[in-house]
Amino acid sequence: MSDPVHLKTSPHLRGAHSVDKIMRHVVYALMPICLFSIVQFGLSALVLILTCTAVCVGTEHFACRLNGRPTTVGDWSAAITGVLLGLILPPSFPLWMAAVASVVSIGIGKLFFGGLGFNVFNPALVGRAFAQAAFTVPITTWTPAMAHARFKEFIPSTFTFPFAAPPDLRPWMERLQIDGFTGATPLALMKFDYVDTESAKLFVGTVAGSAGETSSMLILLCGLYLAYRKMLNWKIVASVLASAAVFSWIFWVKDPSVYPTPLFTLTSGGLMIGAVFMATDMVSSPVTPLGVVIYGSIIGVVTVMIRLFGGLNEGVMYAILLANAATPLINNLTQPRIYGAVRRKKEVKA
Amino acid sequence: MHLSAFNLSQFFGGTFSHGIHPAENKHFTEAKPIERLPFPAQLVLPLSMHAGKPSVPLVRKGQEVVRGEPIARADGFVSVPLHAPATGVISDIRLMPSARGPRVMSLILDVYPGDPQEVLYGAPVELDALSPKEIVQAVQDTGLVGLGGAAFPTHVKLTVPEGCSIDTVLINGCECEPFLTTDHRLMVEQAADLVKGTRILMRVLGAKRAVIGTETNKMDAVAAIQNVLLPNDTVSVKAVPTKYPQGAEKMLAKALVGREIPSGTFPSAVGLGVFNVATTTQMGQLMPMQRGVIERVVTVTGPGVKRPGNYIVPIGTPIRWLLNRCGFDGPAGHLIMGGPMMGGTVSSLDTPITKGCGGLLVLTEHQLTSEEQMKRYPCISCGACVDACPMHLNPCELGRLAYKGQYEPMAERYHLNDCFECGSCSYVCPAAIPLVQYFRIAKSSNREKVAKAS
Amino acid sequence: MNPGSFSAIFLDAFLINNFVLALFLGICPFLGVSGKVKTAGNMGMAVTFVMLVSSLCAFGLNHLLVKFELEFLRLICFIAVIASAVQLVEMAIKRFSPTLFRALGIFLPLITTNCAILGLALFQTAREYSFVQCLAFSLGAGAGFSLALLLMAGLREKLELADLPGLARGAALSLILAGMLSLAFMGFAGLGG
Amino acid sequence: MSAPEKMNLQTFTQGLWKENPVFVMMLGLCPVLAVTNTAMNALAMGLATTFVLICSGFLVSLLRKVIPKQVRIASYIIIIATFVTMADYLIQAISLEVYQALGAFIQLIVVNCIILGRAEAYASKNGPLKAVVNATGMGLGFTFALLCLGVVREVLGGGTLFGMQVMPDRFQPWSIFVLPPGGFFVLAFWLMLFAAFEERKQKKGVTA
Amino acid sequence: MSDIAQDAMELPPQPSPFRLVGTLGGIAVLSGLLVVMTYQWTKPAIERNQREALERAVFSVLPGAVRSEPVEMTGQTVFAGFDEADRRIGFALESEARGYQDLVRILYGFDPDRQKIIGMTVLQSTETPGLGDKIIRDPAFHANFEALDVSREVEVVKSGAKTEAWQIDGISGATVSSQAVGQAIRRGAELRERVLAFYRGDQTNRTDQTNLTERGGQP
Ligand SMILES: Cc1cc2nc3c(=O)[nH]c(=O)nc-3n(C[C@H](O)[C@H](O)[C@H](O)COP(=O)(O)O)c2cc1C
Ligand SMILES: Cc1cc2nc3c(=O)[nH]c(=O)nc-3n(C[C@H](O)[C@H](O)[C@H](O)COP(=O)(O)O)c2cc1C
Ligand SMILES: Cc1cc2nc3c(=O)[nH]c(=O)nc-3n(C[C@H](O)[C@H](O)[C@H](O)COP(=O)(O)O)c2cc1C
Ligand SMILES: Cc1cc2nc3c(=O)[nH]c(=O)nc-3n(C[C@H](O)[C@H](O)[C@H](O)CO)c2cc1C
Ligand code: SF4
Ligand code: SF4
Ligand code: SF4
Ligand code: SF4
Ligand code: FES
Repeated sequence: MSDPVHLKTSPHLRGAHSVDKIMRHVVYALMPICLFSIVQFGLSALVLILTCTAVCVGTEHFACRLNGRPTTVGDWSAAITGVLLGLILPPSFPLWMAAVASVVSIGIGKLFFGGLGFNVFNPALVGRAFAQAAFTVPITTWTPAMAHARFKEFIPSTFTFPFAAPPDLRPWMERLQIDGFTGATPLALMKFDYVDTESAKLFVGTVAGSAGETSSMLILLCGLYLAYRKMLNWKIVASVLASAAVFSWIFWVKDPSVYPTPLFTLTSGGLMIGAVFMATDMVSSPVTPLGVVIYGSIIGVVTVMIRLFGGLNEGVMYAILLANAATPLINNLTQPRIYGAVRRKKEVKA
Repeated sequence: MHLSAFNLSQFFGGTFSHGIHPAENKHFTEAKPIERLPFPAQLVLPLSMHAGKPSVPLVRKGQEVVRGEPIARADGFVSVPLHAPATGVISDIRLMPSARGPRVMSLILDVYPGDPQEVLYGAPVELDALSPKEIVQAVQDTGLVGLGGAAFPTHVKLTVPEGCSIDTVLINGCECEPFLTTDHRLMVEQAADLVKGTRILMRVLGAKRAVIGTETNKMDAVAAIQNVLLPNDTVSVKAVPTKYPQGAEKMLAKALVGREIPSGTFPSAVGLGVFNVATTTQMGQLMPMQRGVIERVVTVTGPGVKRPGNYIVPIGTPIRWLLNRCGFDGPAGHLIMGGPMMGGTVSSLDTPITKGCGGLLVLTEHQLTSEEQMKRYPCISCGACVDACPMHLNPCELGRLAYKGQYEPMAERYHLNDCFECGSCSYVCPAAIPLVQYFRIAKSSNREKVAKAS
Repeated sequence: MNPGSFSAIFLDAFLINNFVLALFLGICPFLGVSGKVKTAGNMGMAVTFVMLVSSLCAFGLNHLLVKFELEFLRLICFIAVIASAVQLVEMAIKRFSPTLFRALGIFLPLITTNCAILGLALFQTAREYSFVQCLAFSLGAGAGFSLALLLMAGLREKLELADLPGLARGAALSLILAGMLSLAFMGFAGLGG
Repeated sequence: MSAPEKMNLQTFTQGLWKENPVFVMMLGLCPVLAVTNTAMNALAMGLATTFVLICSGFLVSLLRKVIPKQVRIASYIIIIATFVTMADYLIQAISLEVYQALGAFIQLIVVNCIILGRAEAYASKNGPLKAVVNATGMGLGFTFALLCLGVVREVLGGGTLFGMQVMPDRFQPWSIFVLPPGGFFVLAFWLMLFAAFEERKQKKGVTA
Repeated sequence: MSDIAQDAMELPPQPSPFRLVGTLGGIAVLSGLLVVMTYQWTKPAIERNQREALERAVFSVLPGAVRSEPVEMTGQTVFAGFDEADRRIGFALESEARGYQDLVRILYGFDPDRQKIIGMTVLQSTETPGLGDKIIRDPAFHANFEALDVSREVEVVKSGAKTEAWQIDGISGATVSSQAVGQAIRRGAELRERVLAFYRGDQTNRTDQTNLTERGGQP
């Protein structure tokens, strides 16, 4: 019997989770959403998601190599960024622009700050926000869901030549005899024309929108799985959704003819995917129990504020980025009261 | 959540908030009655197996000692005497490896083989006749220290600081560490001695009541204790939810009586005295006869041993001998003295069992979640550690500061010194950041700085 | 919301056309004093305060200049009067509230003549704001500046503990952060329209 | 700064590169970011600032013996404000379009610390000729920095340069570059580029 | 600048205060002189520039106009435009509405005879370049204002959906900016009424064109 060799300090046990495992499961949870997106928008959605994922992972890999460090793609977080980015772009988005957004996501959004764990903003949203400011028209160009030729041909703008502007989609839609499609998402219809969309349709997701944002039901289910596996902070999701619902309810009660119902608010646009998958990015959200709720509420309220009163018809992305920016302050202000703290203060006073 | 007026903790199942639920793994030994092993040929008795000043030897090399005889005396108040755990001869006094690492001065006792090993020392005392001060002295003479692990001299804890009065004694039978079952078996098998010891503690401290606290995974212990309690007894037993680290005195105080021990103070600040089950049981056994601590129950467990069990062994038994008895023959395994959450690995199998050691845990190679095997990542701010820390600290921020070597702000702004190193944060961290290790380094660096400054 | 109303002007200067993030005014103090949250908070207070004082001074002064048809001396007068007014107020604060002075103290002289302050005076004159509108404008601009400064300081404090790549050290980091904040603030565009 | 007596090439080039007010000293950043969405605006702003730098440097240097120490800053500010007001009117007279594009930033030249800094650190200690030469260098350095931003922002953000189309017809402009965030990003980009450049130069210097 | 500013204000009177005040005063006088000189010298050029800019704007919204005259309508100035034969083509009216980023100020030509808008130009906007700023020069958008019926409420519709004379085809991707222009035109309805009233009154006792100038015009 020889002497033990492993000298280490306590604790000697570890919980079941590890970073790569959590990240991998998030990718799994995103797969049904990707699948639905492809069913709904066809080949263009498929290549869009693949491009974003490949470019994100590739950027991270080559940047690590360039710096002479071992590659960090094994932690799967770059893959999440890529898949999510693909899911929040319009299906018709030209691939070269998606690639630019991916490089910005990983390059400026993540690696610039030191990589995994140090980025202060949600990388996928950094990429999208950049794209939204750079390519404003393509990123607000929508195509109809369930177009009948979606598995036979790509949307013409998908393979736009790099650095060129995408072609006008109207002739294509006319050829496909997509009549009456105004190119508007339910949110835009609501905002500019006060046209409501059936909630059932919104819930299932057979509406126009970003590739993966449309089915709030599916997103919620995938989120529930992750929450059940304790891989996502359900408190963030709950506070985003609750605050958005309450805030929009206040206006809806005031004037139902102009303002949408809380249900519409929750199920339309990117709120659901934002709340479930993007607000919950651990790196850029607070850690304290109270901070998490404040963070979620900021997102919910700012989203509704932008949707109802802003120039844009969607505000989830900006709301999350703003809340990301406020995260360090929130963390600072909501340090937990430690066990045994208050009484001591009293004692000191007395 | 702190709301002492309502005592909200009572609503939430009567426990503290946060904490973790590691797999209990008590099945190896929890049903195994305490078993007495034969004496080893040689005992190693470190002079400092307790917190405080080392004892001073009363014997010379080559001197014969009788089981139960004092062989070292206390050196001052925060120190305890040492009694011979067996009849034999002091063959040497020299430096020996210790559980804490550095070699310490130890008495080597060669046990006489075939000796009946009767305890001849000690005389019955009428405890009721003694003044509290005399009882404290009597406790010191038994050499009792906290058997829950800290090995802090028990008589010091019985000396209530000026201005405090103790109304409640809490007996800590949580044994929240996975694997260990020492206290559990003691409560089941020696409930009478436990309650006797409890009453002695109450009398010394002038407490009006006592609560024996255990976890819901030890309901047989609750039944056993209830059996020996009187109707309307001032001693009661209560099972609180099973959760780590329920056994930490701060958490227990919160769970049992809803009191928070203020940061930087002892339980006496809120009228409590907290003692471990093993300490209290020995108190009940030793005090009436004025004997000394010469043996203790040790759980030897884990998948790495063939015959896990709860063994009563003389203090000073070398681990190598004990492990041999229990069927540990493997290659170098992962040997932990104490529980998996707070215990330390031992550097040498010649380390002896000391008063504070309640368990030996042997994990096998493949269970070894060592840092080399578990890939380490940067902190991803998941907040799992924040939700786990029973002291409601912010291990995430502490860890990030420690990573950059900013030790002072850790203490100044993030309450580093309130961390009692329970390991809950490291346990849950998906990035496998050695948080507790960081915190130990930070604390000692800060201590050094303070020492240098003064 | 009526574009000229108090709340519209406040909101505009606070979020939509944030002085730092959208109009690029006061970049130097923004980059210089955003290292620590605490300092940033005090700086924000000081700037808001100075903005209020100089906005009101500029409002009064402009009336006089218009009355005597001396508009071509506007710039020279503005800068002189604002600097002196802040100096006077600083002395008054030092006298009457040493605590407040300690909080704002060192920042006051630093910001008296930065471009956010003068810009505020020039913009409100160009837009012909009334007294109440000036009030809303200066408070909104101050609040917006403080918000941007606090967010920036929080981020920079957090990033002090990060493994920044060599390229990202120094001013480039602050500028990228500012760019990101500016990008996020674009979400407020058209708010209340 | 102890003023070197002899005037040499450095008097002029100092501000262009080694002590470039924007890239090295990080001064006067507001106009750098605010008015560089087109190269034309950048050029106009740069020239206006250069004009004020030269004129105020000249006058301050002339009067350096007359102005008592105690009132020098007040005097400098008045002098600078004077030239800024003049520049303001001159630009209005030359082109209303440029004037409108630059907005209040012309008048904000008053608080640009490059100018006061130069007046205080150089012009008040040197003869008029040297002051003018140095101010010209600084002004051109500033203009150069503005153009660096303006060119990138206009070409990428609009596909044009000085209003003329330089990119192919089908080029998709990246509008972010003419928007506020783009200003920050492009400046950060230039700073990183120069930092990398300096680093490489230093490395070479070490090995050589 | 901190100590700099402080120095400037505290002025410890070591040299004779007269000298300090004198120097400052001297510099102030010099500065005043320089400014006034520049002001006087550039004034004609600036005024000409402004007038030209205004005229360019007025002419651009009143196709065919070669001369314009300001007309004071209670509280607001409008411009009447005349063609080569000195016939009045219409009036140029200003209006504004909130756009995507900030206020959008427009000037449009109004033909009271036909109750139509005959031209539009954006005076001021900070809409997004490449997107919202298409309202400034997108020819397709401007085609909307060659003959826009304002006898009833103007409506902005999706790009390509215009069917009626009172509708404006929006710019795709810049709905907000397009709406702002529509809104500004709707807001001008009241002013148009007044112009109309003025115009009718003007026509009834119209003798010659100068009448107009005498009534409301300013030199
Ligand atoms: C100087 C000193 C005085 C102490 N006094 C008391 C006391 O009055 N009451 C008490 O319960 N424990 C007292 N302790 C012991 C601690 O409260 C605690 O039981 C010991 O540090 C181990 O605790 P742990 O096993 O929870 O870590 C004292 C410890 C020291 C170092
Ligand atoms: C994290 C942590 C867990 C602990 N768990 C237990 C426990 O389960 N049982 C126990 O008796 N003491 C436990 N302790 C020690 C107690 O805090 C306390 O020191 C002890 O109950 C005092 O009794 P003693 O002096 O008789 O050992 C724990 C301490 C810590 C810091
Ligand atoms: C960076 C950015 C700039 C924008 N600028 C404008 C703008 O100048 N004018 C405008 O109407 N909408 C602007 N938008 C708003 C969007 O294009 C918005 O989706 C659009 O107004 C909706 O119109 P649509 O329904 O025709 O797509 C901008 C959006 C972003 C992200
Ligand atoms: C629940 C969860 C949500 C995530 N959401 C995002 C996200 O919205 N965007 C993103 O880039 N990465 C996301 N990630 C991946 C990872 O956290 C991210 O790449 C880090 O921010 C990179 O440092 C997510 C990871 C988890 C576990
Ligand atoms: S010694 Fe370990 S197992 Fe025993 S009570 Fe303390 S922490 Fe729990
Ligand atoms: S080891 Fe310290 S910081 Fe970590 S959970 Fe335990 S008490 Fe909290
Ligand atoms: S558990 Fe680990 S990864 Fe998560 S916040 Fe804490 S230290 Fe960071
Ligand atoms: S004077 Fe102050 S605000 Fe202006 S550039 Fe210098 S440091 Fe910045
Ligand atoms: S603050 Fe320095 S130029 Fe604006």
